[in-house]
Amino acid sequence: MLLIDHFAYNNRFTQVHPGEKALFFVLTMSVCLFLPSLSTSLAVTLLMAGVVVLLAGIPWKFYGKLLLVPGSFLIIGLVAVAVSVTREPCQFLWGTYLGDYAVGITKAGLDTAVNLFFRSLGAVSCLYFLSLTTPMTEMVGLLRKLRVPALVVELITLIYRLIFILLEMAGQIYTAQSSRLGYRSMRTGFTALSQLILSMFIKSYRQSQNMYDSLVARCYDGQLHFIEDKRNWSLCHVLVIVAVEAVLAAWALYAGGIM
Amino acid sequence: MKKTLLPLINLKYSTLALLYSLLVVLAVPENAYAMHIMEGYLPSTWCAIWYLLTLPFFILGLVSINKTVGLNPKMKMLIAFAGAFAFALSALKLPSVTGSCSHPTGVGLGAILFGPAVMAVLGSIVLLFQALLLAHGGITTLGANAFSMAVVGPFVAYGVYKLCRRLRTPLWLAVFSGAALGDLLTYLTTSLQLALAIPDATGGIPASFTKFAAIFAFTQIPLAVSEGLLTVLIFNLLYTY
Amino acid sequence: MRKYIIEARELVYQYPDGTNALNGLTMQIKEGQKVAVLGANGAGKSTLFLHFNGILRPRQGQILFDGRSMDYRHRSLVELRKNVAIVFQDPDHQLFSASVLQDVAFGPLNLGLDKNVALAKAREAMRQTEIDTLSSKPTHFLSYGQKKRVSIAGVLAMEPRVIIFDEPTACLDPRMVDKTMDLLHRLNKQGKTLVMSTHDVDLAYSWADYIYFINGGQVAGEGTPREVFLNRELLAGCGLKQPWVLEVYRELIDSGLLATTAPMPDSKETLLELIRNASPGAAGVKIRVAQ
Amino acid sequence: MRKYIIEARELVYQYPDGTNALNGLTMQIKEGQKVAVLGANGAGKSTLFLHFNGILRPRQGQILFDGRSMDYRHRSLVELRKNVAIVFQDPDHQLFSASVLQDVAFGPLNLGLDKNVALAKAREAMRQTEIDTLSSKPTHFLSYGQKKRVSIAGVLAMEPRVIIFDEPTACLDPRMVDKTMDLLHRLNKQGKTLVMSTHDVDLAYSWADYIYFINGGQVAGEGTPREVFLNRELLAGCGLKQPWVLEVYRELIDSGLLATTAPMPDSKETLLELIRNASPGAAGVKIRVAQ
Repeated sequence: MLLIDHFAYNNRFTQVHPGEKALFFVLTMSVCLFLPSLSTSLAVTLLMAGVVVLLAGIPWKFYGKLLLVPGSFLIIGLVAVAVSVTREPCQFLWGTYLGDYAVGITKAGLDTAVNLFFRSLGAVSCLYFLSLTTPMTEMVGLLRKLRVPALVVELITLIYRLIFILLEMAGQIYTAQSSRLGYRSMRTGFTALSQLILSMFIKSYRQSQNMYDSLVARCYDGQLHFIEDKRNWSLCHVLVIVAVEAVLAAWALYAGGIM
Repeated sequence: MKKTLLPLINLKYSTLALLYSLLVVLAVPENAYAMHIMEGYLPSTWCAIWYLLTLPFFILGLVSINKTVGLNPKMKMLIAFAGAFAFALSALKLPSVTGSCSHPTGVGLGAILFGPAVMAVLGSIVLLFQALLLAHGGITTLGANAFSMAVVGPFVAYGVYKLCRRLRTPLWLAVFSGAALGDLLTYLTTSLQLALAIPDATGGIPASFTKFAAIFAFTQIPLAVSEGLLTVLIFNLLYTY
Repeated sequence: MRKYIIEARELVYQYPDGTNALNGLTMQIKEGQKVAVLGANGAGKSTLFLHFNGILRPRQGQILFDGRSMDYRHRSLVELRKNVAIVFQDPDHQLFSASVLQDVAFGPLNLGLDKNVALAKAREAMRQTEIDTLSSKPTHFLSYGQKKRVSIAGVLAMEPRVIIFDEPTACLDPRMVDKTMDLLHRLNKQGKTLVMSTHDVDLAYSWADYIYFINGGQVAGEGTPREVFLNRELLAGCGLKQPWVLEVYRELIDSGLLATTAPMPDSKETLLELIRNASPGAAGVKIRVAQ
Repeated sequence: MRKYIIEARELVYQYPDGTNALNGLTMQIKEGQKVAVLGANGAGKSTLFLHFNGILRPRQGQILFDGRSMDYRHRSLVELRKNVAIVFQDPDHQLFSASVLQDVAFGPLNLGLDKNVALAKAREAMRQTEIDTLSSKPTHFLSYGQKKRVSIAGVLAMEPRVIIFDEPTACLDPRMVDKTMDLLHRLNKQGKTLVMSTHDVDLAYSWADYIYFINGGQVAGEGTPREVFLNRELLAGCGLKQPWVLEVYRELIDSGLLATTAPMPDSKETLLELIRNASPGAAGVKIRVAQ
């Protein structure tokens, strides 16, 4: 159902220590945010695309589609930032008048918008690297090591598992409804959808009760104890990561300077 | 030299951005207009500020959950289910027939059922999952998104609901107003966050806020209404059983 | 010869994560027949069924309904789903309305029928499945067996020509299994084509007119029950066993307790009758003849 | 005589909505036995099982473990749940973690064991259930059969003395049923007491040492498989059938193909052997003697 999740468990980095992946994510993201410039953003985007597609082995078609996911937000944002509305006369690269108001694109607005666009793309690439190569079960381990409160880690663990139970349930109900022509038209579709959500709500409530019983049957005392496979840091990996980040940071300083 | 080249480069990059936009429109027409600020959209300072502003509410929520669970241990499972439910709603690419697909957030329902503090925790976790599993929102912008969706939304929904109850309005109206206003305030907060981080080149923060709010209104006002209706439906059902 | 009502030609289907679910599967179902589809979990049965009413669309190959190839346009899909209905395995995920009547009427209402007509069809379906008394009950308070019957009624109310049952007897107690199989027999008598997947070789053996074995997304074997179940290699390859009726029959023949001319039994009842008729006297005669 | 490890005495339990689930049910389970509990859906089996490890508390009556009556204090509950474990029917209700290892180690960790000890126990349980290779896969990518095995491993890792299986073979394909039953045999060999509910009379007949029939929240009949399954009235009352092994055996005896002295078979294999040994020669001799 969730393909990002699928690839997180099926890529060439599954045996790499999650800490190393997190380190790479954090450092690259920092360069992207603290040393922002067009060329830095592009470099980060390309670096991450290379790592994810060539090294981790995620199909490039899927990665390409993924890059389009935040598209609608980006476009809206881009328009909002680039376009200015003003009463005062102003230097527009392109513009028109609507009554008293001038609507148009200023050079400053365009600069901001384009910078923003590529910074976002770079940052999103970092996020994708993390989510496509690091299974959630290992991220939970990381959170624990970062001293996130036990209750939060516990909720994350439970919610992550339950998400898939609910999605499967929703998928089955949706299929059953479609095969009885539930989404044939707007009108029937709305009825069917509200029924789906309602019945999912009731069923998930009941399932939460059942699951609680089954946990208690195994001596659950209100606290999850965690256990995980030991995995060793690889000095070689860390050195490569640090070297790559150093080059990246140097490039960022040279090309963009500190903002 | 850099200065003189910049407009040219920008032109090239603008074309790139435009090309990308075209691709988005062609390739993912059913793309949801999720109201999460995406990764990298806020500068680092604002990321930190919103994280810090969310933190006290998050801690308050943890304390509140601990208290609830202490009284009834079964509640932990139920709270987890509510979180998974909220996520599942946002992950379903549901009615391709109904045109634009809206994402009910479930924030209002959760706030009325569990209290707004609990939702600060639950909402933040759901946002984390949305960033990691659905590529909606981001890690650096998690603080900002949590503030609008998991703090402002629930507290407004809860406050409006309580106020309506005190004014002795019918239950359905209280639930509806709570859920719908919660959604509206969430989206206004998001617009404000964006405006603060990216002021308009000529009109500053107010102009920027007006622009963002106006653009998002197209998707967010219908969503607020449908969210209100759906919450009423679920609430009625809960009362029946 | 009866014509084919559903045909699947060289279906290939891949899940989004890249695993192949169907690998060039070809199947032909004659109108009015009772067809059983057997295979291990994950062999591709459910995926196949979802192709039969257009929920899934094959990557390659085609589905033919009533001789016409599916084109997956809105109108054809509505037509197909009206005529080919699926009763899913888990009734919990098939019922989604507040009351039983509402759930059963869901399909007919979606067909765009008048409310009264739809309700009448729903009531008739509930009569056939013997759940008339449950009409106003909320669906989530029903027992498992009741839910199963409601889910069948919801499909019957659409009056489809083909009904597909995904493991209709799973998790039911023996009495409910009998009732369900009775219902299936009655539906077939009314002229409906039935397709059923099951893990129960004994049930399939005595129920089906025709049997398909599915393995790895392909048809591993097909034929009438008596043909396919004699092929032990095929059975072992699909992780299935011989029906016990056949096993006992063969043992009886091999050990000479039954004459080699005794016809192959098609159910427990005929086997028991064979044994009854082969009473000592008869057996004695045969032995003497043989000696 | 072996002592009783679990006793239920006159249990009465009412659901919150007022329906009676158990009506004075009394049951005694001997240590090391394999006990099958049969009954229609809704007869009260699952409710009974939830009493066996203290999830539900009876309104009247009592549960005894190892001869001591349950007092439902925290310490006794932990003690009981450590020793009596349930494998629930739907593995999705039992698996709470996406990490298989985490889920299997859940029980031992709750018992307060050291992490390394818990890890060792989890690994041993995963070895026994043959899921060692799944350890790094998330729960939601597993097939139904694999989930089932993980849920069994999670219970084994606690090393309970009694394991209760709620319909362990439901929805599994024949190959997985065999594997599961093999595992159950091995566990019993290790000295564990096993209680299983099932709808499959054939399975119960050849597997169980002792059988309980439940009907309407009460014990409707009990005894060894050969005793209880001969009582046709009792079977009909509980909505159950005779195992086919018995039916065929009786028919063979009645028609004289088998000598009346032939021992009652306890499984398909022994029945087939009986038939094989009653080959024409032997039958011929018997017939002559009889005449």
